[in-house]
Amino acid sequence: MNSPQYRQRAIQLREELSDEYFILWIWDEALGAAGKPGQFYEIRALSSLANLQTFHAIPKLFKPISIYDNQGGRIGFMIKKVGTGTNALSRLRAGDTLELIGPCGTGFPVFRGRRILLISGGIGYPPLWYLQKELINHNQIYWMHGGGGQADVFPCDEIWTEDGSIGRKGRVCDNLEETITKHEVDTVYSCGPQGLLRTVCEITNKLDIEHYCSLEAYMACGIGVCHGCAVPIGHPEDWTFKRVCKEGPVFNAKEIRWELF
Amino acid sequence: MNSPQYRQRAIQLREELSDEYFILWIWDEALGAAGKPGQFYEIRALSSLANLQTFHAIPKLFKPISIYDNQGGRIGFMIKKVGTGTNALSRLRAGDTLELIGPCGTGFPVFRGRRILLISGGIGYPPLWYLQKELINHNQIYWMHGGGGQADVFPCDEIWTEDGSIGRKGRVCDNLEETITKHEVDTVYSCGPQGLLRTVCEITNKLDIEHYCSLEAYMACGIGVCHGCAVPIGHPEDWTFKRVCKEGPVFNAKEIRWELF
Amino acid sequence: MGAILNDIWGNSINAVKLLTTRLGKLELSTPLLVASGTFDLENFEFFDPACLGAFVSKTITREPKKGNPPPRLYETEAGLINSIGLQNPGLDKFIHEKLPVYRDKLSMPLIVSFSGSTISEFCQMLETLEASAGIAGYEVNVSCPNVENEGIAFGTDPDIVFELTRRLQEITDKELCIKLSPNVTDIATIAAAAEAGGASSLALINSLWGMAIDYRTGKSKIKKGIGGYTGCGVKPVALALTYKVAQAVRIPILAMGGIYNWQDALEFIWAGASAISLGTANFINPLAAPELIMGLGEYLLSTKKSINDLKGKVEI
Amino acid sequence: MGAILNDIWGNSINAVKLLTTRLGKLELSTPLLVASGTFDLENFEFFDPACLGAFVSKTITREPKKGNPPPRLYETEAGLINSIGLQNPGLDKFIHEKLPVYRDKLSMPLIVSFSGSTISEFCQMLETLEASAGIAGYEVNVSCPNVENEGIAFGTDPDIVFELTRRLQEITDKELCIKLSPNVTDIATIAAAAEAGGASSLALINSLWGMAIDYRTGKSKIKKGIGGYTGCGVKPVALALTYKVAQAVRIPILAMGGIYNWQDALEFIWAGASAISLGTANFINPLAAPELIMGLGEYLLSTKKSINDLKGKVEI
Ligand SMILES: Cc1cc2nc3c(=O)[nH]c(=O)nc-3n(C[C@H](O)[C@H](O)[C@H](O)COP(=O)(O)OP(=O)(O)OC[C@H]3O[C@@H](n4cnc5c(N)ncnc54)[C@H](O)[C@@H]3O)c2cc1C
Ligand SMILES: Cc1cc2nc3c(=O)[nH]c(=O)nc-3n(C[C@H](O)[C@H](O)[C@H](O)COP(=O)(O)OP(=O)(O)OC[C@H]3O[C@@H](n4cnc5c(N)ncnc54)[C@H](O)[C@@H]3O)c2cc1C
Ligand SMILES: Cc1cc2nc3c(=O)[nH]c(=O)nc-3n(C[C@H](O)[C@H](O)[C@H](O)COP(=O)(O)O)c2cc1C
Ligand SMILES: Cc1cc2nc3c(=O)[nH]c(=O)nc-3n(C[C@H](O)[C@H](O)[C@H](O)COP(=O)(O)O)c2cc1C
Ligand code: FES
Ligand code: FES
Repeated sequence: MNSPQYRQRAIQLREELSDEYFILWIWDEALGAAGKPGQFYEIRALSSLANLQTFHAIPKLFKPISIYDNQGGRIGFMIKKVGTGTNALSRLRAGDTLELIGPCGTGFPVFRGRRILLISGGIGYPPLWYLQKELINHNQIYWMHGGGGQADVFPCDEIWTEDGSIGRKGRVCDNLEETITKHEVDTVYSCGPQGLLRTVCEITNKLDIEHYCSLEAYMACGIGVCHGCAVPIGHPEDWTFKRVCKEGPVFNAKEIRWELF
Repeated sequence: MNSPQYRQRAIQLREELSDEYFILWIWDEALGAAGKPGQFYEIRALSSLANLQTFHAIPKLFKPISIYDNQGGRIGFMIKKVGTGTNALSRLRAGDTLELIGPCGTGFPVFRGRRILLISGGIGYPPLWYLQKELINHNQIYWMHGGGGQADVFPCDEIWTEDGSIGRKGRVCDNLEETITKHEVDTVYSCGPQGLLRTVCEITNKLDIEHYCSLEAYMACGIGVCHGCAVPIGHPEDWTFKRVCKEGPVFNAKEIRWELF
Repeated sequence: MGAILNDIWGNSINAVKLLTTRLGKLELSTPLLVASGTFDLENFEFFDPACLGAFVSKTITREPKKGNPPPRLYETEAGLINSIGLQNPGLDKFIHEKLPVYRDKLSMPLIVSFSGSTISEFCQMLETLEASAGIAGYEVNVSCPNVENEGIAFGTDPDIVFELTRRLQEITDKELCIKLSPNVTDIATIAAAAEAGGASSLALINSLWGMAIDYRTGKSKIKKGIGGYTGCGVKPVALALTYKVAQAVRIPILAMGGIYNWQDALEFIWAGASAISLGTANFINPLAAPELIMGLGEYLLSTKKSINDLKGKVEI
Repeated sequence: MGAILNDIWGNSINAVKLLTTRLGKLELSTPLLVASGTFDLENFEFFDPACLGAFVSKTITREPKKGNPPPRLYETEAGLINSIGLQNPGLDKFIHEKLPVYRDKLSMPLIVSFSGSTISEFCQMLETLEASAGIAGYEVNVSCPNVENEGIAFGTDPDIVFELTRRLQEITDKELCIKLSPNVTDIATIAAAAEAGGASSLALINSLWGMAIDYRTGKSKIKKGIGGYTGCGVKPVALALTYKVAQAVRIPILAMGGIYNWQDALEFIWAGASAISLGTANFINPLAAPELIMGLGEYLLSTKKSINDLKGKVEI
């Protein structure tokens, strides 16, 4: 299974995390064997073009959602309601049908014997959960996660909230340089909102530390054909637009041309 | 209440007639006092423009539906599922909200002491039901109704079906000339599909009999502002497009310029 | 302003001020108008007229026009196709029968939409209208075919639009708004021609070409074949053209095309519109106008911005 | 034809015959193609390629093109706005890296879409492509700005379209399809110019202009401001233009613009299309192609009509 597949799968379980966050679990052994940390699926609440004729409801695009967990085929998607597509997903219950295209993208490189820092913001958490399970037995890991408030944070080593309602008050990258030094970090993995990632990249580039950064982009196809999800990647004098859905979503922090966003 | 009003009303009762036909009952004394036989409402299953933002479902036009019954405010709409709008209406249950604009149009003229023929086809039945209740004590009435098959016919004096499954086999206008003569009819009211109405008009015009014919048209506003529902009305050399929703839906058969449809 | 707004905003004078806008020579109490041909006095049964900054009447022509044969309407997945064919009673009947009623009933400025098939016909019509009281301005519908110019619609040729506008502005001192068609290669040049000719504002867009066919029978849903496409599905096009025109001219823009709610209205204001019109939305939601103006007012109040503060400030 | 159709129609040879159509010099096994830029080999993971009568590749230019800055996409109520900016690896890389793969993997005719900014650049590109094996025809994308002509897009000027087509048809004997832009005043004249120049078919429509703005922040949803609008909401426009062009030319039309299902496809065939393409629908429904071809095949079987029997037979 090299290229993304299209599947319709029943939702086995729906887990409620808060008003805004929930997890959908499906079961598919073949997809489970194919997926790697950092990859994602384009998913959607089952929509039929037949609806166009009967209900005049126009089906919409799939939405990219990371693999949050993968237990040999028990695949989980942790989702935050933010707009139309994720709200439609949030109306799904166990037994309802999910449409999936994936696994998409390349995922994180996986190492052994490193001192690793995971840093995530908001909905950047899910892919790092799957990643840390892959890394945990072979590396030293420190995971920092930040969010707006209490609802946006999840289990990890160090929690930050902007409103200070739980954990440390501020942005998760506020003390980053010190943390990296203190923990003698040699490898950083990050995922989250653009502003956060940009700051993390600046710091790791300055400290010249290996950093794999998972980017977001608005997507149409999710499989590399439309070039809609492009981000500028490469050296300052020799960059091109790479596809988040195909060459990404994970890029080497040194190559992300933030100045061109 | 001279002009059509906009209301949202709860559905009091939903009556099932068959797979395709159903009746929705609402309660509104003021609207009840305003409505006359032959008038109609533009109705719709409650849709919110807010849906555009939350569900990306685009609200659609209201649909013209005749007043089928009006018992001093207990207003009934008898509806056949044919497409998007009527299917949306068919999903409504008691307690759901109906949006209404009306009463629209001018309705049938009401007489006393006449020998009246009512002739309806398919979904032309509902306005004549309300009309005959108004006429019944002061006129002699003979009502012929036709439809495709058993599901399309309703109580009246003479039933026709095209498949012969009940009543006489054929089109309800097949014997019309004889019936008019036999019953010494002086006034005809009709409502139904265009083909039927056209034939009935030809016959009554030939026999020079008073005939009020209720026409259908695709509508946008229902209140006379868009000129979308126009039909050619007048004398052969001096006709104009009149609005089914305002000057109609009832027109004098002699004035309907079928040759221009 | 009207009770409707005060109800919501607790007699707040601020919201009222924030909503005022200028369309050329007219100071409007709200930026909300109604699109020609989609609204008339009947609609005021549904809501408080104070919502509207001005009223635009259905396009009239010099002679009465029968209009197109039915069916004239078809609703698509995301909009409406119409083929009314400018049915109207003609200039005389308008002046003697409709205008007095408007004078009587309207509590806001009346903008009369009219159209002709030669420049001199446009001019004659305007002279006649100028002689009547109760008109605050004109919307010039240039989408009619031009009989002097091989039947090509007026609105597609910048030179004709310039000449027409120049001649019309000599006749009137009132608001002169030219309504542009979207079915052109380069709307910005046409807009600039209208401005150069002396238009005091521009309205856009009129309907796009549209068609629908019954897939079972092959019959056109509209008797004349091609009709005018409006509503939700045209919004991205209308917004793009509004932005293009806003970049090309300095006179105010009255924008329309698929505006259904206050969020849509804001998009057009950001893109450069001084005022916006509801067209197809009036059919889809009888309360579209009051809901729009309440939503917009609340937004302006909460952000403490006026229409003027937002107008054209889109960030590209 | 493919197993997919036989499964449904019980090896019916009839459906297969009914679906064949001719696009200029190409005999196609089905009337279904894919719109340039919306489909690639990856999509064949989702369904049997036998659905497609031909394959149209993403537009290439002579030099590599970086494309536009992000964000490049935004989904509206009824369609999609894109601003890819013709990102492509350039002619050389296409010929040496992509074309061999297409030759290897494609089981249907390959139509190569290309674009240039001067007539001679178009001609050079075609000469280079002609030297390569595995190409059945060309789709000429004339929506790029013309550097010789004040940056006005090629596709908006009938004289340039005529001259370009005339020059190109001298170079190739293969299928030569000119892809027209909808953003013009008079598409029929441009279509006729392409026909007169020697095009063997026409493709339409390319995307409409479209824009979307975040109503809260005033930020354009697309980095470049105006993008290309496609999908469901453009269907009425695409259908109207297909009908107009079908009235103006005799060469076959490859129609697209908001086609999502077999009912939509039939509308375009009634209007005059010999073949149709799925564009945005490929994103909305990965199975849009097989579902369309099955629905269409079943319809044709049940009515015992072929594409040819229906083509252009719309009743107005
Ligand atoms: C590779 C990848 C993995 C992702 N993994 C997850 C995940 O595991 N869980 C999860 O909840 N979300 C994830 N996301 C984000 C998720 O795809 C978006 O939240 C979703 O597409 C929003 O769609 P919507 O229709 O609900 O919102 P919309 O109505 O499209 O938008 C709502 C708001 O979000 C903004 N927005 C929309 N899409 C994006 C985007 N892709 N990036 C940034 N802002 C956006 C809009 O501008 C708007 O302000 C991931 C995104 C990518 C690209
Ligand atoms: C004054 C008036 C009174 C009416 N009274 C009743 C009534 O009491 N009960 C009732 O069930 N129906 C009545 N109708 C008909 C009803 O309005 C239509 O069936 C309805 O508008 C169809 O809408 P739809 O969205 O369900 O179907 P659509 O999806 O719009 O169309 C389904 C099919 O019906 C055809 N169609 C749609 N609208 C019309 C129309 N107005 N006339 C003819 N063909 C049409 C279409 O071409 C299509 O083939 C009345 C119509 C008018 C004008
Ligand atoms: C039924 C109907 C009738 C119209 N009549 C006119 C008209 O007479 N004059 C005119 O300039 N525009 C007319 N229009 C165009 C509208 O004024 C407006 O430009 C167009 O509908 C776009 O706005 P919308 O998408 O909000 O409807 C009409 C539109 C519709 C739907
Ligand atoms: C993401 C995207 C990329 C496109 N790229 C091209 C292209 O490279 N060349 C071209 O001629 N058309 C391109 N188009 C236009 C399509 O080929 C097609 O003409 C248009 O999308 C209308 O069809 P639709 O509504 O079915 O999508 C592109 C469209 C989209 C949505
Ligand atoms: S979303 Fe289409 S290439 Fe990435
Ligand atoms: S439906 Fe608008 S005038 Fe009759």
